[in-house]
Amino acid sequence: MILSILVNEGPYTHQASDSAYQFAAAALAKGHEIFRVFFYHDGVNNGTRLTTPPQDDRNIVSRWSKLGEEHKLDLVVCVAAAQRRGIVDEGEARRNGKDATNLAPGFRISGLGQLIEAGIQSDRTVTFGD
Amino acid sequence: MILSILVNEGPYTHQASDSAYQFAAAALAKGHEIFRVFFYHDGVNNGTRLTTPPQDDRNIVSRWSKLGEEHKLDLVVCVAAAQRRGIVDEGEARRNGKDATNLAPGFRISGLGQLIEAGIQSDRTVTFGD
Amino acid sequence: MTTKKFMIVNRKAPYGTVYALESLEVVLIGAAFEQDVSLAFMDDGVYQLKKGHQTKGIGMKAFEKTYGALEDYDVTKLYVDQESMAARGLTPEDLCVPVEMMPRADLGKLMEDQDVVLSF
Amino acid sequence: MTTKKFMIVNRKAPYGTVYALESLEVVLIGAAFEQDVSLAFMDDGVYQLKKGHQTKGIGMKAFEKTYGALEDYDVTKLYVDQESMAARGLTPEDLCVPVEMMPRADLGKLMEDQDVVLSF
Amino acid sequence: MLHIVNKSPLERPSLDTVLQAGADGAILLIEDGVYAATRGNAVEDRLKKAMGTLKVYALGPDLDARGVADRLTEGVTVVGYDGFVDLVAEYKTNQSWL
Amino acid sequence: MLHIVNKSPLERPSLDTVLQAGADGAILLIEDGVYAATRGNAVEDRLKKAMGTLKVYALGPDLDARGVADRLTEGVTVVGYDGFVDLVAEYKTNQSWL
Repeated sequence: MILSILVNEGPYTHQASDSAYQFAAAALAKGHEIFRVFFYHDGVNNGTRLTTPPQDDRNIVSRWSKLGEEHKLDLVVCVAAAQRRGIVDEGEARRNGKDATNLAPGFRISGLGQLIEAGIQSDRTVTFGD
Repeated sequence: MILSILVNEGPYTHQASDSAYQFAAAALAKGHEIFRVFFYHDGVNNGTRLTTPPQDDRNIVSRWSKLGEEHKLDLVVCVAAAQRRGIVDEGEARRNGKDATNLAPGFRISGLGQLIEAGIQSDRTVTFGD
Repeated sequence: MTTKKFMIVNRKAPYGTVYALESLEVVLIGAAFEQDVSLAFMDDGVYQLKKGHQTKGIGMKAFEKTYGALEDYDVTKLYVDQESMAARGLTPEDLCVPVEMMPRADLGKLMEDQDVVLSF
Repeated sequence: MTTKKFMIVNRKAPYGTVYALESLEVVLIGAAFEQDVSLAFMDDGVYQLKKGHQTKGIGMKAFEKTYGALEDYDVTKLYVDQESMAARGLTPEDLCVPVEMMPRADLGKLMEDQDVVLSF
Repeated sequence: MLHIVNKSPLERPSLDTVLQAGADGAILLIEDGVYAATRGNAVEDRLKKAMGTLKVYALGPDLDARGVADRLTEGVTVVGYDGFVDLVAEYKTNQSWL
Repeated sequence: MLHIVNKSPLERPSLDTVLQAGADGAILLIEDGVYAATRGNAVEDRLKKAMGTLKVYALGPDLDARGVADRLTEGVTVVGYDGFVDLVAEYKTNQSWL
């Protein structure tokens, strides 16, 4: 079955991103396909490579990057939500005159249309948030 | 009277940072002194200079920076919370091997002791959060 | 393109959190993709439609008029939960746009009929 | 250094949000600054003290044992709201540390007596 | 003491907890908390009852933003951000019921 | 359809709203939502009553994390993340009551 996942909260503060990750990993282990993981609202904060969580804690961002790499997942950060919250790739930095980027490997920034498309192309869309 | 303010949520998602800002501005206008504004939990996300909110919307981060500059406010981002969420200055970048920084002008990163000290040194401490 | 039934369920008050505003952005994009988009308002979400938002004092942009503009995007299915309105002392006259009021149980049945439900 | 009465009020369940964990960090720092620190647990905050956290399945670190270690930092005032416990079917035997149960109204009076109340 | 409530009373238990815990002093309703101060809300009677011992304030800019300033429950005093500051100064202790 | 509830029933109205709106299908309790599936919780009776028409599942890892796995309300089925995936696949529509 083709699934998509919507993540509405950032890392650590709410369990949403943790639950979404565990769900994604379980779905992949069962042989389902994940069409897209879309990060919206504060969920865009899952896509920063600048986090340094405590050594004995999980690394939420790099865990997504790794899962994405292993399974060629499409990890999409909503551009409008990212602009409000300061998640930036090279193109965004250039367009908005920012002197640094922080997007993590394996993520890309794109429009909200990617969420609607995910809903259309997937058999199921599951939301995780607060 | 000497006041301190604790901000527990990031910009845009919750009204907490907006309310804290309006409260701070009103307190300063009344002649009160603000000893410190401490950003904890997702509140650390108020301290990124990489946001680009819509043109017709308020710029929460630069508004704090500006108020800080005008009134020499001590805007402190909690280091442990910042590490979990990817808010980085040059010292943090060096210590944690990060290739970029995103701390906004006028903010500094320091320990949670600064919150307790604020509670001790201030006549009142007011919390804004979710 | 395939047309699916998308329902955007709004259960949070406006301004206290950004969800109401950012969910409207989803609605508009869904309409641009020519999907069959409807909106449900339940619990504190019914407050989003309360007319007369004056946001100058809190320094935020009011988005009340976006609800009125939804019709221009062919988004006309706005369902409001009767029980939520009653618990808040609200009547349809208090709202900024015409909506269809329905009992909670009927709204539940309508959800069952959707392809994608996005809840904010 | 001046000693003030700090009360940390915990009203949220553990793991669903990070507040319980990050509020403990405030407690420990408050103790390091030799302040008069107490903790109150109300509403879903009482769940923080429910014993037997097994977090392996959700991939998070359990912090239950930190409550047990508070005594080592001379943090011994843990107040639990009776009404919140009752609504959740919990008794003191269900908790991981000894606490003082008190009626909500008494806890309210205790708050009045504080210098700084930090609520998470 | 000053109890600051920023949550809608039908969405979170914060206000009810305050009403049961707060002996005297004042409640300031801000953000989504201001809905508690509107006529016809399910908590209206509980709030009015509490007014015997607690003063109830609501933040005007938050009432205005939500379009409910004209539905204010009788007995509630509206303040601006400057009044918010005054209330914080007036009471030795304040607590935000997040 | 599948109703996913991640909020404590004493902290948010989500579960009660689902119980009133959900005609049939299933409820999956996750995150802080699992407290609804524990004996002695104030919603226990309402949840049991709903079991006549709705199947109730709770996510095991979330019960374990919170130390409440041994307090499970009778009639609730515990599933893991793989069972969560199966439930999503089983029901054509799902909704997260955030």
